[in-house]
Amino acid sequence: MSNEIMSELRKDYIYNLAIKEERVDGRGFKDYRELVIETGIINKAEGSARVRLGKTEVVVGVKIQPGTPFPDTPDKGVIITSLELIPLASPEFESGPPREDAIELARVVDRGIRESGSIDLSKLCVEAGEKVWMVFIDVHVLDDGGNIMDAASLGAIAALLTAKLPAERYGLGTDADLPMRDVPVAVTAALIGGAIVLDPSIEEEAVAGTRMTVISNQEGALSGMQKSGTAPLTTEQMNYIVDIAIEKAKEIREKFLEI
Amino acid sequence: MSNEIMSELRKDYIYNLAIKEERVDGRGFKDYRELVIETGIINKAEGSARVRLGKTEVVVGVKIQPGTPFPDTPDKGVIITSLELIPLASPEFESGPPREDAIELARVVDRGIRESGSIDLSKLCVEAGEKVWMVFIDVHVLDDGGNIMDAASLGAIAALLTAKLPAERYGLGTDADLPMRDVPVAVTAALIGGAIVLDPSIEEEAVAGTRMTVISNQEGALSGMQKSGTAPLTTEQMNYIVDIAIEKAKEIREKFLEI
Amino acid sequence: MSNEIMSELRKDYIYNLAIKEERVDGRGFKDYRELVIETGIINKAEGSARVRLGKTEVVVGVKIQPGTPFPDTPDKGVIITSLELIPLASPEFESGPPREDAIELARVVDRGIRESGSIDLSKLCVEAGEKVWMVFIDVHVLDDGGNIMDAASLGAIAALLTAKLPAERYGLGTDADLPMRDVPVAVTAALIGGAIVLDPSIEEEAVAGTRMTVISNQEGALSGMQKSGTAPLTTEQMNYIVDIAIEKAKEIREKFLEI
Amino acid sequence: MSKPEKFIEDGIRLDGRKFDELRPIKFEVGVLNRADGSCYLEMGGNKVVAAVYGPREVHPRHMQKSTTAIVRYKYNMASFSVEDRKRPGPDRRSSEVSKVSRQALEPVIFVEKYPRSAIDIFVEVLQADAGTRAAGINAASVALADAGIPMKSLVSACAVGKVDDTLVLDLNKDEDNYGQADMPVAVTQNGNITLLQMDGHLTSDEFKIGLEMAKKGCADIYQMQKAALMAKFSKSAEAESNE
Amino acid sequence: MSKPEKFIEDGIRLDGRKFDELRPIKFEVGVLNRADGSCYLEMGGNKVVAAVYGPREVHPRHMQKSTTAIVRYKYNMASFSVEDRKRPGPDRRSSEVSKVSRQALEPVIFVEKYPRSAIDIFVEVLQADAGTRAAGINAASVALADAGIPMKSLVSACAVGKVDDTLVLDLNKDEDNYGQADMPVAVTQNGNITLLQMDGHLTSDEFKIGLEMAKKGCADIYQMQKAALMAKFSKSAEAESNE
Amino acid sequence: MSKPEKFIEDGIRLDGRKFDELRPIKFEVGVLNRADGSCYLEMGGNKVVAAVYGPREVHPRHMQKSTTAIVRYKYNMASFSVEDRKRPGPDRRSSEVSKVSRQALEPVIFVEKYPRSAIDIFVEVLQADAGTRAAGINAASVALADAGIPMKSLVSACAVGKVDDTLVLDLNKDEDNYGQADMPVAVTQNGNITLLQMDGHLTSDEFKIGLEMAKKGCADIYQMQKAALMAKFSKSAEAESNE
Repeated sequence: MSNEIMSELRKDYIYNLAIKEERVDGRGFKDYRELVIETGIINKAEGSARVRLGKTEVVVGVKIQPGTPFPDTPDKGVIITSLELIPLASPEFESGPPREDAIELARVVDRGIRESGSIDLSKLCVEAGEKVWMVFIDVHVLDDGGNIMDAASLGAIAALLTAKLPAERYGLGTDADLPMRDVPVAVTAALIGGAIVLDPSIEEEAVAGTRMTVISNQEGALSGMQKSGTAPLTTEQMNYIVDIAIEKAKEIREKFLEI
Repeated sequence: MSNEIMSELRKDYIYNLAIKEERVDGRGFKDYRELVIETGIINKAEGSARVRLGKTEVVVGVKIQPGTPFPDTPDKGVIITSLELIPLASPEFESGPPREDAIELARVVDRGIRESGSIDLSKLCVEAGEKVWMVFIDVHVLDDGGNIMDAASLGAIAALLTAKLPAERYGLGTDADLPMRDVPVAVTAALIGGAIVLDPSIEEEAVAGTRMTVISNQEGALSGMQKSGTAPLTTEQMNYIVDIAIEKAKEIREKFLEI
Repeated sequence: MSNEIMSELRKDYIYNLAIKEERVDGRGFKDYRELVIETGIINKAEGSARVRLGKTEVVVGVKIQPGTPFPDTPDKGVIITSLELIPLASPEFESGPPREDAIELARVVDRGIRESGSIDLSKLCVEAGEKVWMVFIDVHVLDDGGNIMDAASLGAIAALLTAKLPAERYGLGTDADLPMRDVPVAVTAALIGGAIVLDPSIEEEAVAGTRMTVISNQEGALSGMQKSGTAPLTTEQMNYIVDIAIEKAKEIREKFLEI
Repeated sequence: MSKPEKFIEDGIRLDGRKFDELRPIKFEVGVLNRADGSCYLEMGGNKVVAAVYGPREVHPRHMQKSTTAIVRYKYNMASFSVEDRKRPGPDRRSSEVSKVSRQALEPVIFVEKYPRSAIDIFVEVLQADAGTRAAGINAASVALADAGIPMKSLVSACAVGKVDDTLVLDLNKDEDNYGQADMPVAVTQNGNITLLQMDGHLTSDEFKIGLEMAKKGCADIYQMQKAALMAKFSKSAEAESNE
Repeated sequence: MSKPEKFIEDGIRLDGRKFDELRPIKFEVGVLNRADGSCYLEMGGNKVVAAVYGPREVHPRHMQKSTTAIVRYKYNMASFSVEDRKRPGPDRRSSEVSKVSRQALEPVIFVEKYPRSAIDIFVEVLQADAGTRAAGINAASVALADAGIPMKSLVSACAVGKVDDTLVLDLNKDEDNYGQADMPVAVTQNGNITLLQMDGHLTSDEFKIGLEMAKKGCADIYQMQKAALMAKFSKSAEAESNE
Repeated sequence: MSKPEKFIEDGIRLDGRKFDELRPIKFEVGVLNRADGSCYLEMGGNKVVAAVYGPREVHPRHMQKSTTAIVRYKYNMASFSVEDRKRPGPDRRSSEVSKVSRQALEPVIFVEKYPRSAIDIFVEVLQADAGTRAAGINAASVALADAGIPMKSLVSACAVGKVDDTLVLDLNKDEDNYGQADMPVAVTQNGNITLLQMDGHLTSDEFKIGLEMAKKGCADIYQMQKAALMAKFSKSAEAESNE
């Protein structure tokens, strides 16, 4: 039996499980896979984290150095988020410059951090118009077991929470924590047939018509959303996803108290 | 009957018409298609124009901002002309960086403006060696109905003639017109068999062995020429094209008095 | 008989010759092909050389201009070496950005010059941290008859030895020779079957399992080495190559006394 | 312009609109000759052109799908479309906009009718004034219909946002620059959501109300899209019967 | 060098030439081993090498033409060929020069003899001194013949320009930099024009006279090209008969 | 850190090692789920991950070889792996490292068993501390074995260098930055050399002694590679027998 047929059968199986309110790995619809966050793993980086979410693994490194502010925000620090889907992490990823999917992931991670105001960028100004801190967040995906979005987002926040401004190195005062104000958490739901499941595995992603990422902050308000995929969602589905995502984010945020 | 054969028959038809001194759209050999020039259509641009030449349509936007002069011309403004043949405008254009044809078009439009001295670049100097005005001319081809060269060239001049130096915005005095000194007009002829026609349509371009663009200024002198295509021209043909192009340019230049 | 079979037969022939301690062009194993070095051939370059090594030909141009030093070496000049394998030089080279082989060649030539300390970079400092001389070494391969590595390396040194600092042109004093301290010479051996031959021709390169480049300086010490190719070398072979390469380099260095 | 003190005074926005009012919209169908379908759209200060080519052959070949057409969407901003000249060529933002816009339209196209072929959508923003991705989707949806691509529905898009702690429909440039949230939404004619993105800060309740506002705006745009297509087709039909 | 006060004194140009005189020219045929045909040319201070490969297989395949050979032309300036180091790699200028040069040569090649194949021409400028595109075409034309590519004619090229309101043949670098017009021309041996570009300012009469001057220059170059090829072939023939 | 006055005091290096001592090394086999084989390696301060995919289909097709598998090797440094952030993406250094690393491993792979297929090796450097190419080869060699690729031998790699005129094994970052020579070497288990590069200054005698030191270091690493693979396989076997 060919791989293609196997894979089609597997998809049908997952699809039919969803109808029966079951998942292939036995999880409930709102359950996440095991989540392990380690920080401070790269000592050349100002902040770093390794996130394992089931079979997915990402490493995030944060580098911080002085630079020139953007002309339209002369008194604010700069955040630059990069993510590549390198072929080490999956047989489906290709070499070369980041493509659509990688760019979308990076931009959603970036907006989650930026729009939630989780970093107080005005405190990253050294000299208005001249010198501000540039915060480079680099997400390195090592193993694609599904739901890279949440793993990347969690890794970015974990790395930032433990990052230090290397002020001494640049003769700009004493080292300090990054001015963090909030802990936005991304929660991704997938639509499989009519079922909505959280934290889709790679197998579930292959059958999901659409994914919806909802980023919420510590007050339980929304700081970012992104629909990804071609299947439409009804208003009811959308509202339901927002509700369970906010709830789940609170649960996951607890993890960060341990860091 | 396949498209390829249709298209071959169509080519033969146009070719044979030319022998009979006729054109497929009934024009005389020296006739241009209907020409409509609108200016000031993009209010974010310092100058803009839409040119419709028969079924060809281009939009030209001019952006002007302060910048650093080239080291070898420290007291002169800078003109930078771009043109892309985007796949919106024709099934034959491809995505990606500009190719040969687009680069050639941009460079000929650029030389027509530059070499005719139509802009007094020395008046675009703010502070010698430090700050000059940079004039970005961007040609956006929307519909390729043939003879993009002339449409682009006309659009560029129309946009420049109506452009304003945004001096106030940059705290460099009061807004002013660009220092225009001349109105170069590009006229393109095509060689179809032994016939020479002006303003070739897209169908005529497909059978033309070569195109010859002649840019002339308001004194009736030449300020640029470009042969494009593989068919050779005799000296007689070349001299004839120069004569009719200068004559036709005068006629077209009248259009600009209306702007 | 097809070209492919011819070429296979030719390879076998060369291979079998090597077993009999013979080479297809009659050379001894340690013999170089005829070497002709001309300098000063490009008057727009601050230094230049043409090297003909058998049927291989390279032109090297050295351009020197003031620039900013690297932050970690504020008081040292900068060497930048480029080499492209342009399709003019061989039917096997392709257009486009330099590939692996070209990058490797450029980096080995560069390291030979840099690591041997052949240029006293501290004498190329104009003003520490602000302005130093940038030395651009561009290797232009015109004909690939084999062993581009040694030809490029010889060409680079010849061009440097005859280069002038264009100080007057930049108002930085009087023109002077480059501060050269050593004449590193690259010698490349190829492993054909069990035989080790120097200066492989293009035909020999096609059958060689590996090439070993050894760069040595005027004291007879090593200033760079690079193994290139997949066939392993034994320690004995490696030590033998080092010995004969140092010996041969002395012989070749004599050539430079003639410049 | 720097941040205004107030965006809404006596229930009226700075540009004179009510909180749930769209900017003026004008569709022109079939404006290009070479494209199989096209649409020019002005939506507030946005000026966009959409062109559709296809179904047609796929290049490069390995992108073909054996059972459906592939849909490609290229969103591009002209360098002169914004206040500060934009560097020509694709960037990360246009790449993301192209992706979500494609996914906003793909579900309404009968892609299974054209295996091994491509449906190419090109959107050029000639003038930008907040909401260009919604404008692009609105124009592209009409251009697809103009090209005769079989579709289950039109797709209509607009954004809802928050300024002065108030939800407002179809943000203009200043409301977008200085506002508290921006949420572009695209829906089918049945109100199913094919695109939803959100930047900024919204409570869960604000989100739900905002989504209804956006859907209402989309429903109005849908009427305009339909009217523009009807006008084009009746004109064509007339032209034909006069021949 | 800054702009000289006068370019022509007593009918003599700054480099000692008369107004209608070419710079010294030297052709060497068959200078490369790997290429199928090659030519080294010095034309004034220009030093160029042209190589021809083909007819040969086309990569990538989709560029093949079923009824003719494709002709490709790549013009490149070495980074050290000019006063201020040129960044290596193609730029907009070299792209345009490559295109017009290809079109200058293509009409004389019997492309229909080699369907589905490619004829590749590479021109490297080692030293530049105004007129490099003409030099490249002259060398490439000879390299094509050296490669045994069947041709209807050689192609010869040179520029005419204007300095001090006077038409002059074959501009040198200063005349090009500070002159009033530059017009490179390429012609077949029958005088048919396969390349013509013009920058600057010429009256219609000046154009006509200038074109004749350029054609005259090309005719002289044609003689040198022919002589260089004859010398090469007679040498080869001699070598063969001695074997 | 600026250059230390002395690198070796009383025969002991600044990090406490003897001249011929390797840094601490830790291998973890099979750390990734998607890859066919993988290995995580810490070697001093270096942290690298290697993944192997294959034998698998070759894209693009024209890279296929009809009689053997092609081996591809991509070495990449994470932007955060070094003190000053590295620009993401390939550069000239990583291109050269990839090439020599591929050639270090290719001779031990039975490539003739898998005509028309590809064996892809990816090495990511998460933290760099001198000797990353050797670390990458050590990890890649184990990852190849973990992927079940038939091999004649493992390949082991380490560098020898010179500081304070003394040969030392396995340079750390400061010894590399301020040292007099750096020579990475890779050998098969029989001691045949598959990679050798040298930068800096060595006499011919130093070279010969250094090469022996490096081979001794490689032999020690080989034992660790073998042990790590044994541990993985016995664990897998145990897991299987427990099922």
